[in-house]
Parts: sequence; C-alpha cells; structure tokens
Amino acid sequence: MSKLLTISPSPHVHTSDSVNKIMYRVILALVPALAWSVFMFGFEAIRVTLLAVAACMVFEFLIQKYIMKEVPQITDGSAALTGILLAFNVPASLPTWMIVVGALVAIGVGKLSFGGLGNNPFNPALVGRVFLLISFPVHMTSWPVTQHATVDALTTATPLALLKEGVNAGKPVSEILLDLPSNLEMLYGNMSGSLGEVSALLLLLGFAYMLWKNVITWHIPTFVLGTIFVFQGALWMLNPENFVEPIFHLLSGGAMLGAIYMATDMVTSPMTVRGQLIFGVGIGVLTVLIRNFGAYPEGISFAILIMNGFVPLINAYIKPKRFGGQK
Amino acid sequence: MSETIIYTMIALSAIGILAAVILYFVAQKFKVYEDPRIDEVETALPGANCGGCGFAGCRAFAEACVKENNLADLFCPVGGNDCMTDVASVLGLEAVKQDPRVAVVRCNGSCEHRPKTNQYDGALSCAAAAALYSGDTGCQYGCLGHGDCAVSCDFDALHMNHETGLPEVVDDKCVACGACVEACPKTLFELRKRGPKDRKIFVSCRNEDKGGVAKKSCEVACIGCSKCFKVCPFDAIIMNNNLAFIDSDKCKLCRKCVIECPTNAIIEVGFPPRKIKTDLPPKPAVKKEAPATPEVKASEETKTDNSDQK
Amino acid sequence: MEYIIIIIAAIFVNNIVLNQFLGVCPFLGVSKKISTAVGMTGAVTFVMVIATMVTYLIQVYILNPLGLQFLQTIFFILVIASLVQLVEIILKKVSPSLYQALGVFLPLITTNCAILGVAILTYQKEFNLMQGVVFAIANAIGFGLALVLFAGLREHLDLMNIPKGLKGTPIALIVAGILAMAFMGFSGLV
Amino acid sequence: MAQKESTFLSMTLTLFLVTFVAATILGFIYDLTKADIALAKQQAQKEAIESVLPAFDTLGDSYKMQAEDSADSLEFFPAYDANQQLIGVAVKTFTKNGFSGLISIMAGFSPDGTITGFEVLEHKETPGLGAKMNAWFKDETKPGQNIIGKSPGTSNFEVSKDGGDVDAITASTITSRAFLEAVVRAYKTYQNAKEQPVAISKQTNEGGQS
Amino acid sequence: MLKTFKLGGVHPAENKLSASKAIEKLALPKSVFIPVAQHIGAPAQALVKKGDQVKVGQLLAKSGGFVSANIHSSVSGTVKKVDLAMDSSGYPKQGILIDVAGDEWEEGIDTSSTLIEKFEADSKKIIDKINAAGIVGLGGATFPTHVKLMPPQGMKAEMLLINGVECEPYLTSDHRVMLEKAPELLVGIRILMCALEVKKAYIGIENNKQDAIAHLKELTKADQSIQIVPLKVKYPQGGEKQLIKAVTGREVPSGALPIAVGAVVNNVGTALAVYEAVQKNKPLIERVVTITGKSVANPSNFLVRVGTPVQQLIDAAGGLPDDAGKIISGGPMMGKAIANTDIPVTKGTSGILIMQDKEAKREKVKTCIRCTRCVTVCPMGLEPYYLMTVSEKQIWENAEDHHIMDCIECGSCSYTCPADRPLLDYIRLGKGKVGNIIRSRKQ
Amino acid sequence: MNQLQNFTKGFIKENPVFVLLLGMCPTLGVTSSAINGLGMGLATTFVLLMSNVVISTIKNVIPSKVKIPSFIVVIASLVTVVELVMQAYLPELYKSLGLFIPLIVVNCIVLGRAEAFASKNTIFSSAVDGLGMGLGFAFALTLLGAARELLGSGKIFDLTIFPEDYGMLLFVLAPGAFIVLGYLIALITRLNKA
Ligand SMILES: Cc1cc2nc3c(=O)[nH]c(=O)nc-3n(C[C@H](O)[C@H](O)[C@H](O)COP(=O)(O)O)c2cc1C
Ligand SMILES: Cc1cc2nc3c(=O)[nH]c(=O)nc-3n(C[C@H](O)[C@H](O)[C@H](O)COP(=O)(O)O)c2cc1C
Ligand SMILES: Cc1cc2nc3c(=O)[nH]c(=O)nc-3n(C[C@H](O)[C@H](O)[C@H](O)COP(=O)(O)O)c2cc1C
Ligand SMILES: Cc1cc2nc3c(=O)[nH]c(=O)nc-3n(C[C@H](O)[C@H](O)[C@H](O)CO)c2cc1C
Ligand code: SF4
Ligand code: SF4
Ligand code: SF4
Ligand code: SF4
Ligand code: FES
Repeated sequence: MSKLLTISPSPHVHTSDSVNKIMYRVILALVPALAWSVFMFGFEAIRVTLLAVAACMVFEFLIQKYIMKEVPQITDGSAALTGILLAFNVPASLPTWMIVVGALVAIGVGKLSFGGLGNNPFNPALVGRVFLLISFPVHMTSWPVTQHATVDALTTATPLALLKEGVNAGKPVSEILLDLPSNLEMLYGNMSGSLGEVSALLLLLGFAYMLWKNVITWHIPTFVLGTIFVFQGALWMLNPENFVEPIFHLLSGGAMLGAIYMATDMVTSPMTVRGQLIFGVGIGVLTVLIRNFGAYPEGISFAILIMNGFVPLINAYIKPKRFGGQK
Repeated sequence: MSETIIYTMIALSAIGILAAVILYFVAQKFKVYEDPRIDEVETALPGANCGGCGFAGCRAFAEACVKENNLADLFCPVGGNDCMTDVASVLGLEAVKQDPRVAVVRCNGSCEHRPKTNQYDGALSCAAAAALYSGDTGCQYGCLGHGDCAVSCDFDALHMNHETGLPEVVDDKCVACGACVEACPKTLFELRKRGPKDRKIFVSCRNEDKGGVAKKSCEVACIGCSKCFKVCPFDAIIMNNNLAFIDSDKCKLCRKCVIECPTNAIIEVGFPPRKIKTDLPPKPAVKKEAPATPEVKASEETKTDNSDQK
Repeated sequence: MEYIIIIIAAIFVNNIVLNQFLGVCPFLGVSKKISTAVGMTGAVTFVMVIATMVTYLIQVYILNPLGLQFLQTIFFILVIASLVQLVEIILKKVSPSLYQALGVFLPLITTNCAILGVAILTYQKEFNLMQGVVFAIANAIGFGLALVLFAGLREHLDLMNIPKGLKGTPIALIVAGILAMAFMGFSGLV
Repeated sequence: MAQKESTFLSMTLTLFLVTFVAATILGFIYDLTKADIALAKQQAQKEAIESVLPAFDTLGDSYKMQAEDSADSLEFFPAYDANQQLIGVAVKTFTKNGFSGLISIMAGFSPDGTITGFEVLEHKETPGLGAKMNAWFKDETKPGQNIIGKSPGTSNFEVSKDGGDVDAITASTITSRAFLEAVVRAYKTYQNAKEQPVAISKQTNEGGQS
Repeated sequence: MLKTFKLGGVHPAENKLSASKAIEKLALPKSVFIPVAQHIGAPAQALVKKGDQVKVGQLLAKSGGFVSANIHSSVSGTVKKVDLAMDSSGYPKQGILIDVAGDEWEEGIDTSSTLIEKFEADSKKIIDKINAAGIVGLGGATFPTHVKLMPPQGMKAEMLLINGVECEPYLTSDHRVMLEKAPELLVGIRILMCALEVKKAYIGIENNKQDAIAHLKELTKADQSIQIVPLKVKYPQGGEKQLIKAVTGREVPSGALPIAVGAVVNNVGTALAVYEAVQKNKPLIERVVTITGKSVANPSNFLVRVGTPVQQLIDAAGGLPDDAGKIISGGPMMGKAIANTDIPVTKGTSGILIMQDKEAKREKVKTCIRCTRCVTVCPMGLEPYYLMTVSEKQIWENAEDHHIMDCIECGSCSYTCPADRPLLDYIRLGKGKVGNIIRSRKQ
Repeated sequence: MNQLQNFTKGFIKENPVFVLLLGMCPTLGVTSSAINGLGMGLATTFVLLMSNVVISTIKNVIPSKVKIPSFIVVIASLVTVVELVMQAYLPELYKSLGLFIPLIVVNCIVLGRAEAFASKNTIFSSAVDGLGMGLGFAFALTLLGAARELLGSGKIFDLTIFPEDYGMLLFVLAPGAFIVLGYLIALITRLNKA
C-alpha cells in the first residue's frame, strides 16, 4: 500500500461541535446587547469593547508565546469573549489604561497563570472586573450619562446605587423607587450601569439563542435568577419598606448578565445538574445578601467568584447519578 | 526593685514551674512509645518521596528500615550507598552496598532505521497506544515514541529526542529510581550497572523475531545471529529468543562484541572515541577499508575545520 | 444578634486567613487534600476554643490585677504551647483514633499565629468570656472554611496544567489572593 | 549533641530557671521603658493637641465628660494663652460607625465652637479610600470639603448626599459620615459642657503641662 | 413516546448506506486463516496439524475451558500450517491456515434453506448443541453463548432480550438478518427461550428500522411470548445494560451481570446462529458482514466464511477507494482500526468500514473546557473528563473510586467532546490498569 | 559551609519567605509598605539573632521534654523586649505593625531556626545564621512591601515614583499581598535555578 493507513482507538466519528464554535456563539449571543449599549453610550461603548477585546487577545498571545513558550491559541475565541465580558462589566467611561490593566489581570492572573483555557478555577473576566472595582472604586462607580435618558437628573447613578444610597440615608423604599426607572424601562434597558448590563431583554434574547444552539443549558441561569427572586421576595414580604420587590433585583444591575453569561462559564461552574443547583442557589443568596446588606450596591460579581471557589468542592462531592449505582 | 518586677518574677516562674510539673506528670501518665529512630532515619533520607524504594514515600521506608532491623532488602536508589550508610549508622547496622545503576534504553529503532507501517492518531501515550495495538512500525517490541517514560522521570533525566523519536537518558541526572522501567509498556528500560566512568555496553534491542523478520522491520535490530555471543571472552552474553543480552555484572567492557554485531545493535556509551583503526561500527575491518559512514563523517569534520579556518 | 454579628464578621468579613493574615502557614501547608484540611480544622477549633478560654482567664485573673499586661505575649504562648502538648499527650493515650485524625496537626498548631492571634484579639476587643468563646469558634470556622475551600481548589489544580514556574506555592498564593478578593465582597456586611 | 535527661527535677528546675531569668530581665526592662512609654504616649497626645489648636501657652487640666448621645465619655483638653485666657479646647472623640469600626479623632474647637483643626488618631479604614480623611477634610483648596474654620453650629455637618454642606470623600461616604458624626459629637458634648459646667468631672492632668 | 434508556446517549449521523442491500454470498476465498481465539475467554486448542485434510464444519480446535468456544473449519481443503499470524492489533496470534479446495461439507449438516420449526424442548441438549457449534455472541463481545445460557447458581433468567438495535452508524447486518431471515430468527429465539426456560422474549429494535419492526410484528402477531419493542434512536441503545433499561426499566447494578435482573441478552445474529446449530447442525462458520463507507463503490452485506481475508470483502465491494484513510473492523463508535487488510474476518466481525482520509484524522486535542457534555452523554453516569485526567496522571485509586470499571467503552464521551479530547483512549487504559490492580488485590 | 555562606544563604538560596515559606503571616500582614516591611524584618532579625545566641548557649542544659517550652519562653521574652522598646522609642512604627509584633513569637522561622540550627551549632555560627536568616527575612519583607507600595500607591519608602492616581488599591489590601507574593516567589525560584 502506498499510503499509510491511520490507526486510532474508537470512536472514529466525532461531533462537528468545537470549542471555537461554542465561544463564537456566545460572542454572537452578546452582539444585540452590545448594539444596545452603543445606542445608549455611543462611541465610548465601542471604544471600551474593542479595547478590552484587543488587549485580552494581545496579552493572551504575548504571554503564551513569550512567557509560557506555547503555541498561542488566540483564535479559539475565549480571550475575545473574556474581553467582551470584561468590557460589559465596566462603565463605558472607564479610562483606557484601566481597561488595559483589567485585561492584563483577567488574562494574565485570572487565566494564563493557571495554564490557560480550561484550567482556571475563577472566571477571568470577573477576576479582572473585581480587581478594577477594588483598585479604582471611583472610576468603576462613576457612570456616564446615557444618551437617551428619560429621567435626566438621575442617570449617572445605577438604580442599585441609588437604592443603596437611599436605604443608607434611611429613606423608605417606596419613596426611593419614585426616582428610579420603572421595571419596563429596566427590562428594555433604559438605565445607567455597566456597558453591557443595561438591557435585560436583549441579554435574554442571547440566552434563547444559546439554548437553541445547545451552547449552555438552562439550569444555572434559572437557578440563579430563581433564587434571587425567591430570597429577595421573602425579604420584601417581611419588610417592604426596607427591601425592594424582587423583580427590581432581577432586572437591575448585572443580575442577568451574570446569571446568563458569567455564572454559566463552563470552565468555572460545576459538572452536574445538582452541583449547578447548589452553585446557582449560592450565587443567588450571596447576591441578595451583598446587595441588601453589604457595602457594595451590586454583588453578583463577588457572588460568582466566591461560588467559583466552591466549585471544586461541589465537584468532589456532588456526583452524577450513576447507572446501576445505589438508588 | 519595684513591685512589678517582683510580681513578674513570681508569676512567670510560677507558671513555668506549673507547666513543667503538669507536663511531667501527664507525660508520665500517658506515655506511648514511638521509636525515635524513625525520625532519625527519615532525616537521613533524601526526602524525594519518589517511591523508588518500593514504599509509599520516605517515611514509610524509614518505618520499614526500623522495623526490619535488617537492610538487606531495603535500598533507596535516590540516596544511593551514602544514604544507606547513614541509615545503617543510625540503626547500627551494616549497609548493603549496591552498585550504582543507571537506566538505559533498549531500543535504537529511530525513525530512519525503522519504517512506519501505519499512522497512529490516538492519545499521545505509549501505554494507550500499546493497549490498542503493536505500534506504528513492523517491530512489535520497539519504542512507541510517545514519551511516557520521559513524563515519569521526576529527575529530569529522560528526554525524548525528536529527531530519532527515542528517549535519551542523561546519565548524570539519573538516580536509577526505576520509574521509567515501570512506565514503559514495552519494557525497554533496564537499570544497568553504571560501570567505571559511566561506561557501558548493551544490546539496544528487544526484538525477539527471527532474524529476517527483525531485520525487515528495523535496520538495527538484533537478529539473533550469536556472533557477539561467540566473540565474548567473558561469557557475559546470553542468547534467548533470537535476542542477545549482555549481563552487566560479567561484562568487562572489552568492546569486542560491538565490532562484531552486523546490525549495530550493540551500543557503547561513555568511551573515548576509538583510535581511527577501530572506530568502525560494523565489522572488525582493521585491514579492510573503512565503510562509508565514518568516511562521510570524517570529511564533514574536515570541512567544518576548513570553514572554521577561513 | 450580637453573637451573630461576631460570627459573620469573623467568618466572612474579617476572615482570619484571607483578611487578617493569621494562620497562613498551615493554610498553605496543610491544604493539599480536603481530608487533611478537615482534620486540621477540627484540631484548630479544639485548641483555639480552649486556648481562648484559658488565656482569657489568665488575663483577667492574673495579669490585669497584677498590672502585668506586658507579659501577655509570654504568658499566652507558654499556655498555648503547654496546652497543645498536653492535648497531644492525652489524646494519644485516651483516644488513639482521634489522635490519628488530629494528632499530626497538633504540633503545627503551636506555631500557628491564629491561636495566639485570636487569644490576643479576644482581649483587645474587650469581649467577655462567652463572646470570646463564640469569637474563637467563629474564627475556627472561618479558618476551616478558607482551608477547606482552598484544599478543594488545590486538589482541583493538581489535575490542571499549571505552568511549571507557578506550580505549587505560587499558584496557591494566587488562588488565595483571588479568594481574598472575592471575600472582599462581604465587606460592610456587618 | 549531649542533652540532659528529662527527670522531674531537671525539667522543673530548668523551666523555673529559664522563666525566672526571663522574668527578671523583663521586669527590669519594663521598669526601664515604662516611663518612656508613657512619655511617648503623652508626646503623641500633646502633638495631636498642638496640631489641632492655635498656638497656646499652657494646657489646662484635662477632664472627661459623657457624650450626650453615648455612654462613653470624651476627653477634653482646654488650652490657655499666656494670660490664662481660654484659646480653645481639644476634644478626643470617636465613632464606631466607620467602614471598619472605630475611628478616633482629636478635634480642636475655638471657644465659640469653630473647628480649629483635627487629627485622626486611630482608624482601620481602607487605605486609599477612607484613610484619606485626615487630609480630605482639611484641604484648604477645596472649600466644599474643608471643615476647618466652620462650625457644626452654623453649617450642616452632613455629607452633601444626605443634604449637608460637606462633600464626602470620593467613594467613601461611609467613612465621611462617620467622621462627621464624631466631629459633631465632640461639638455637641462641648456645647453641653459649656452650658452645664457642673457636670464636668475634674481630673488631675498627669503631665500635659508643657 | 418510544422507550429508551434514561441516562446520557448521543445521536451520531446514521449513514446506513447498505440498509437496502440484500445479503449476498461472498465467493469462497483461496485460503483462510482461522485464529483459535475468536472469543472472550481461553483460546481453543488446535486439533489439526499441517497437511491435514479438512471439510467445512469440521472441528479444528477444541474449546479450551468453560468460558471458551469450539472453532470449526469454514472451508474445505488442506491445513497449510498451524502458526502465528498477525491479528488486527498487530500482535501475532495462533491460528490455522487452510488452502481452500472445493466446498465439501461435513456430513450431517443441513445446507438446504428449508425452515424447520420443530425442536426438542430439552434445555440441556440445546445448550450442548450450541456449545458444540462454537457459537459466540455476534453482537460484538463474542462471549460464548452457552455460558450465558447457564445462569450461575441461585440466579434465574426471567426473560430473553434479543438485541436488534444495531445502534452503530453504518452497520446493517442485523437489520438485513431481521428482514431476510425473520422466520429462522424467530425459531432461534424460541430455542433460546426454551434453553433458558423463560416465557417471555423481547426484540428491541431502533425506530430507524421501520421495515424490520413491521415485518417482525407481522410474524409474531400470533405469538404472545415474543414482543417487538420499537426504541428511540439513540446510541448506545444496543449496549446490553442500556437495552435492558430501555425495554424493562430494570437497572443492572454496577459491577453485576444482566442475569442479576433476570435478563439475558442475545444478538439477532446469535439467535440465527443458534437456529442453524440446533436445527441444521451447522456450526458457526459464517456470518453476515457489512462492508461500507462513504467512498466505497458498492456498500453491501455479505455472508462471509470465517477466516476470509478482509481484502477480499473490500474487493467485492468495489475495491479500496483512493481516498481511504482508515479501515475499521466494526462500526465507527466501537470498531477497531486495522492497519492491514490481510487479517481475517472472525466470528466477531460485524462490518468493515472504510473511512475517507478527511474523516479519518482526528482533530487536534484541546484542553478540557469542562463543558459537562461528556458527563451528560455518558450512559453509565460517569465523569469521563475526570477519568481521563486521572488516567493520564496515573492516579489509579481515584479512577477506581470514580467507577472507571463501569465504563462500557461506548465512546459517547469522546464523540461528543468539543475539545476533541481522547477521553476513551485514556479511560480504556485506566480500565486496564485498574482491572489489573483489582485482580491482583483479590489474589 | 563557611561562615560567609552560612550568612548569605538566608538571602536567596534558603530565604525564609521565598524558599522555606515560613513566617507567612507577618510577611503578608505588614507589608503594605516598604517601611513597615523593613521595620518588621528588623524586629524579627533582632529576635532571631538573640534567640539563636541564647539558645545555642543554653542548649546543653535543657532536658528534651521541656525544650520547646524553654525555647518559647526565651523567644517570647525577647519579643516582649522588642515590644517594650518599640513602644517607648518608635511609637509610630509600633502602631502600624500592631498585632504582628507579639506574633513574632509564633513566627515559624524563629522557633524553626532555634530547633534546626541553634540547638545543634556553636554560638558564633548560630549568631551568623540568625543574622543571615533575619536579614533575609527583612529583605524579603522589604521587597514585598516595596512592590506592593509601588503598585498600590506609586511610591516606594514614601518616595513618589508615579502619581498616586495610577496606583492600584488592591495591592495595598489583603488580596494584593497574596498575589504579589505568589508572583515574587515564582520569580525568585526562577532566579534561584538560573
Ligand atoms: C475593599 C473596600 C474597601 C472600602 N473601604 C471603604 C472605606 O474605608 N470607607 C468608605 O467610606 N467606603 C469604603 N468602601 C466603599 C463602600 O463600600 C461604599 O461603596 C461607599 O462607602 C459608598 O459609596 P459612595 O461613597 O461612592 O457613595 C470600600 C469598598 C471596598 C470594596
Ligand atoms: C466472566 C463472565 C461471565 C459471564 N457470565 C454471564 C452469565 O452468567 N450470564 C449472562 O447472561 N451473561 C454472562 N456474561 C456475559 C456478559 O454479561 C455480556 O453479555 C458479555 O460480556 C458481552 O456483552 P457486551 O457486548 O454488552 O459487552 C459473562 C461475561 C463474563 C465476562
Ligand atoms: C456501546 C455498546 C453498543 C452495543 N451495540 C450493540 C448493538 O447495536 N447490537 C448488538 O447486537 N449488540 C450491541 N452491543 C453488544 C451488547 O452489549 C451485547 O453484548 C450483545 O447484544 C449480547 O448479545 P450476543 O452475546 O449475542 O452478542 C453493544 C455493546 C456496547 C457496549
Ligand atoms: C457560556 C460561556 C460563558 C462564558 N463566560 C465567561 C465569562 O464570564 N468570563 C470569561 O472570562 N470567559 C467566559 N467564557 C469564555 C471561557 O470559558 C473563559 O475564557 C475560560 O474561563 C478561560 O479558561 C465563557 C464561555 C462560555 C461558553
Ligand atoms: S525515571 Fe529512569 S531515567 Fe529517570 S531517574 Fe528514574 S531510572 Fe533514571
Ligand atoms: S521507551 Fe517506552 S515509554 Fe519511552 S517512549 Fe518508547 S515506548 Fe514509550
Ligand atoms: S465510553 Fe465509558 S465513560 Fe465514555 S460515555 Fe461511554 S461509558 Fe461513559
Ligand atoms: S466533553 Fe470534553 S471539554 Fe467537555 S467536559 Fe468532557 S472532556 Fe471536557
Ligand atoms: S507565621 Fe506561620 S502561621 Fe503565621
């Protein structure tokens, strides 16, 4: 035989799905939300996003090539995705150099220090985001005026920040709510906030697309959002003057973005549905705790990072149901 | 002297004495004997926890040493004789001397010597490949080249040579822990006596096929012709299943067999280059003209010399 | 309520390892396996509670009346060291199984800043005995939480392809850093 | 290495000797440093007082007074000029509502209640955020945040976010609120003290005289 | 709702190219090589020597123990040698090389195609006959059938499951058997039921073989004891445990045999072989083999004598295509790649699949992104990503703790992994190692 | 090993922080600035030096059962001395090092060196070892402090290197300590190998 036959162990066929496809589909799912933030924040949104994506990819390339001495893998889309999600989690007005620093931390510390894609226990974009939040609290909590504000005077603060402000000042919730955008406005995205979190509706659209394409399953987002709803609902029933109604918390801040796109990062979430239940509930509970009682008005980033820390334990103790295992 | 100083002295001494008294009585009452020599032996060991001794780490080995009270079967390959002498002195025993050993690879079928018969496209692990089939060349005994051995070496003493596709041992770093012997699914490693100045001679082949078959699948296979067996003055060579094996305890490194082997299956390591007349791998050929290879080499050398001069 | 605040503060907000930097050596040292981490947590809880009680009594009934506050350090450490040794000796005899589980960690505890640190902090924060005990338990839990979480992460990382230069302690410290960063989300909770 | 047998006597004796020697040395060193430690503490206090009040000649006896809204008392240090005229009072005040709990401040008031200066003595606020307060509230180039020369009696000592007249430290509203609370507490207690001097419990000042 | 098993499963492209091709007899080969180990268990012991004349159906090698099977000659001619020859894994294995001359059958074998329905209802005798005929499972595992029919002490079969699932893509031999040999098959099933002394048999068939389902339903209308169960198309429905779960809802406990839940599973081909052995005295010397592949000129189903070189099958299907990159013995999910077309068809060869160059190559391995898909699709509820990692790092205790021995090597995990990880390669390795460890511990 | 090697080993080769990983709590806790690191380092150096000297002096008269308690008393006394002296003459530094001064007692290197070195060696080489190790510790703490101070506030020893606006607060806080130390150890290990 002139040509050598290939020998390999079974199976000999393979799905056409690949890591790259998964990553690019998530990116695609994020495009509507990106378009909306361009509409809301104008050119700044493009600047921040492009910068974050470029910085993440460049750092990934440089570190892999020159420090880790490996073949760079920037085309797999994960670095770009980290960049987009990092950008989505910062104010559109963030200075350029801070974005670059955030990208360096996300990729360098959060991802490549652990060996790159698939090895990191913590969500890289959130590592970058929380790093920025703690390091530059002023810039990270100064929101640009949106271009289509309806409630002009108040658009520079996020609904959650205004809420926290009011509660801290001892005002009853019903009074604070008067100054906040309505649920409908928050649903389609007329509020201030981080670049990518403003339109809950478009984020949900992306969720539907990812479900359709089998990129993720419904479990984690549902568990997270469901827990926020239930827990916040319980608090609200106990004391509606101190706690806002649950829908508000679902639509405001990064709840949607976090639950759908960041908690679902497969690298950093549990492997079984029951594990994902614990994970999701944990994120929900911590988010509500931090938002209502902590120093930060927004808590889902921290909640996800903390629960990321629990993932190895969850994986070690929550096992899939085994065929023929004990009932 | 102020009051504080007095209080200080009283209080502190009191608690000191109290501690001592309590500790003493409790220690008396709850005495449990543990052989302190275990710790001492453990400190004498290298602490690599490699398991080369056959125990689950250095502590377990130390326990075994103390328990056995006889070091005949116990040897730490990493620490070597020095270390065993230390252990022995801790226990007041005689250490068993073992000749220092080093790992050698008994396959020389590099890519050019051994044509491929198929392409392997599975997990890059020798063990996985070996579980699947005999290998991607005609020789079912030879190296698979995926480097399980190199991964198993904790001492950075083994590397895959990507030109030949074969592993190479760095003699200086190898501590003869035997991890590679375990790791290779084709059992190509042997821990041989190091020999003076790290010199050794061995048959770098495990092919037990008959001569013709062996030769067809690999140019440098041992074809079982027994020429070396006949030439060896010290009876160091054993023929078995069409394969020669040199017993390192008997081999006196005379290098007669190396010249004799028609396929270059016998390898010599650590010798100074031979005088021109004997530096001829195949055939004794002292009188015959030199075969092509060394000649090419020689001319290459002169070439480089020339270019250097320019 | 007061106790709840002490507990939440000690476990999450001012976590003894991640925020107060006490007991970092065992945190890094005995966190390679989850099972060891659990054992260590048990041992630390045990010693921390006893040590806090004893040192509290010493402080209030010996050092304060005699005006010997400056001897705090030396008294406390002597008490802790003897205590640990006592516990070890007694455990070995009385409950070999418990000794098997906790014993190996006991010597490590003598030089564990967390024990001495909590003892001193209990006094500095002007807690009473009951509060001190709760504080000690909460800190032990905080220590355990951090330790077990961290052990889980390290077991996980053992199976991952960490770059050579960062393997071992460096990556463990980076993980601890990110964990500490995540725990900052709790700030302001009490 | 030759080590001693562990007999009861030797154990007790060594530990006794070791502790005894240690105790003796420590006792002496304590004695030796005691005065200096006290001095250093006073020095620090005095420096703080000096920095919050205009130049004065003598310090009067310090006294303690219960804060009007708390069970704890504040310490007062009156300062006089050469003519034994009251120049101002330094008040050691505190709040427990800082971002990380206790903040302790020395605040100086002129007799009419205007703030003449302040010094943060102790705090655990976050470096780079709350920790900025010592500089923030006396930045003369930023009238919005400078409290020196103002009086809680005449301007509203709340952060502007809560409707007051003082700009909070960027991203540290909590610290700012707490800080102002402490200052206001000092002011109010001081006013009370002026109104009902009877309540003042006199104390011997242990060495504040310069 | 069609029945199926619950946990996991995948659905690869079916590609049943030869489904409509009737079974053809392959021409007699010039020479055959018949290995003495064509089954799980001890190899058979050769009874002939060089120069012996043999007839079709003559016993060549005698079963080498309880779990072993007889080997019969599939051709008539002269024994050329009894020696080692390369098997599909490239290692030399013992076998008997026969030069074919004519087609002379051993006496007593009924070569006619008349259907004989009556049989003697004696379990012992049936099993003896099956044993004598050297019948092994034709579903892939080649486990000696007579052993399966003798449940261990204290266990009793309650039902017979006939595996007509054929869940492997490409393969169609079982499908064709069910269509073309249905009456014989049903007799075979009744014989098996009689041997097992059970009252009920189910034939599990995936729903993509509508014609076979309809045909068999038609034939069994009158017979209440045999029930046709259409199943949802999902790989690895044909796996024994999955089939039992799908059809009966029972779950074979981890580490146990099907008989633990009262089930015995046999392939349709096996049932047909049983019919031939019991009713026609014909030992297992030929089987239906599918030869297929996207570029194969003429994908077909052949009735092939055991020992025929694979090359001859390929030639009969139109020759080796130019773009052939890989030849697989079996289906694409579980089959074994072979390097050499001289190796013989054996009792276990269900198909020869020729893959194109471009399909043959695996993608580059990327790191696991922990997407959970392998866990989701694993029909045994294992964690393949973890098993692979611990096998790669040789942490065998962890592999054992995570039930690596439960893996049925279905390959669903490797198939589905978006990072193209060789999960099963390593799991198989780990299984081998852990199996050895367990065995040595028992001793 | 000559005394020079004995002295220098503590800096890089056997650096207590970077290589031996001892005394992590003060290392992480006090290094929010270079000056704090240096102060703590020197305080520890003093204790190490003195305890090594004292312990190697008395090593032969201590029965083994009370070895650890005796050593601890010695160390604790020395720490108390440092505490008192610092309180009296360096009150500012004392304030910023806070709780960690008494914790020198349990700093694993002090007892570790006492056990591993001083109880087996002569007074002089113990002194050299203590000094070397201590200075190595101080060096590590100062380096870490400097790195954190620089990244966190753009300063080293209060000397402005770049405007504070560019400082990253996280590095002054707890997580920064862990992260910077992690990368520093990786770097030092790398240098050590080279
Ligand atoms: C790690 C960390 C430390 C903080 N430290 C302080 C602090 O010391 N003082 C303070 O007032 N706020 C601090 N904050 C900010 C508060 O959480 C809160 O955002 C702020 O006080 C109220 O918001 P604003 O001042 O921007 O209106 C800190 C936040 C974080 C995350
Ligand atoms: C040692 C051994 C003993 C077996 N005993 C029985 C048995 O008693 N009854 C039975 O039904 N199957 C028995 N089997 C067959 C297996 O259950 C199974 O059918 C066979 O391994 C092939 O199945 P597969 O193709 O699904 O892997 C046995 C298998 C082995 C390896
Ligand atoms: C993943 C997997 C898939 C299988 N698929 C089939 C199949 O499609 N058809 C079949 O008859 N046997 C299949 N088998 C073999 C069966 O498990 C079982 O061994 C066989 O049906 C038993 O019958 P036999 O002994 O007659 O071969 C499969 C086995 C495994 C492990
Ligand atoms: C559904 C999904 C969500 C993801 N979310 C994130 C994310 O939140 N942050 C991030 O850095 N990368 C995210 N990634 C990309 C990728 O998984 C991430 O870079 C890895 O954590 C790097 O190892 C996501 C990928 C997928 C498929
Ligand atoms: S693995 Fe082999 S080469 Fe490496 S040290 Fe051990 S014996 Fe030597
Ligand atoms: S020597 Fe053995 S282990 Fe090493 S590469 Fe060759 S086959 Fe693999
Ligand atoms: S091959 Fe094994 S591990 Fe993989 S899916 Fe199948 S049963 Fe599960
Ligand atoms: S399917 Fe592949 S990438 Fe996904 S978890 Fe399994 S091994 Fe990892
Ligand atoms: S210094 Fe070692 S535990 Fe704190």
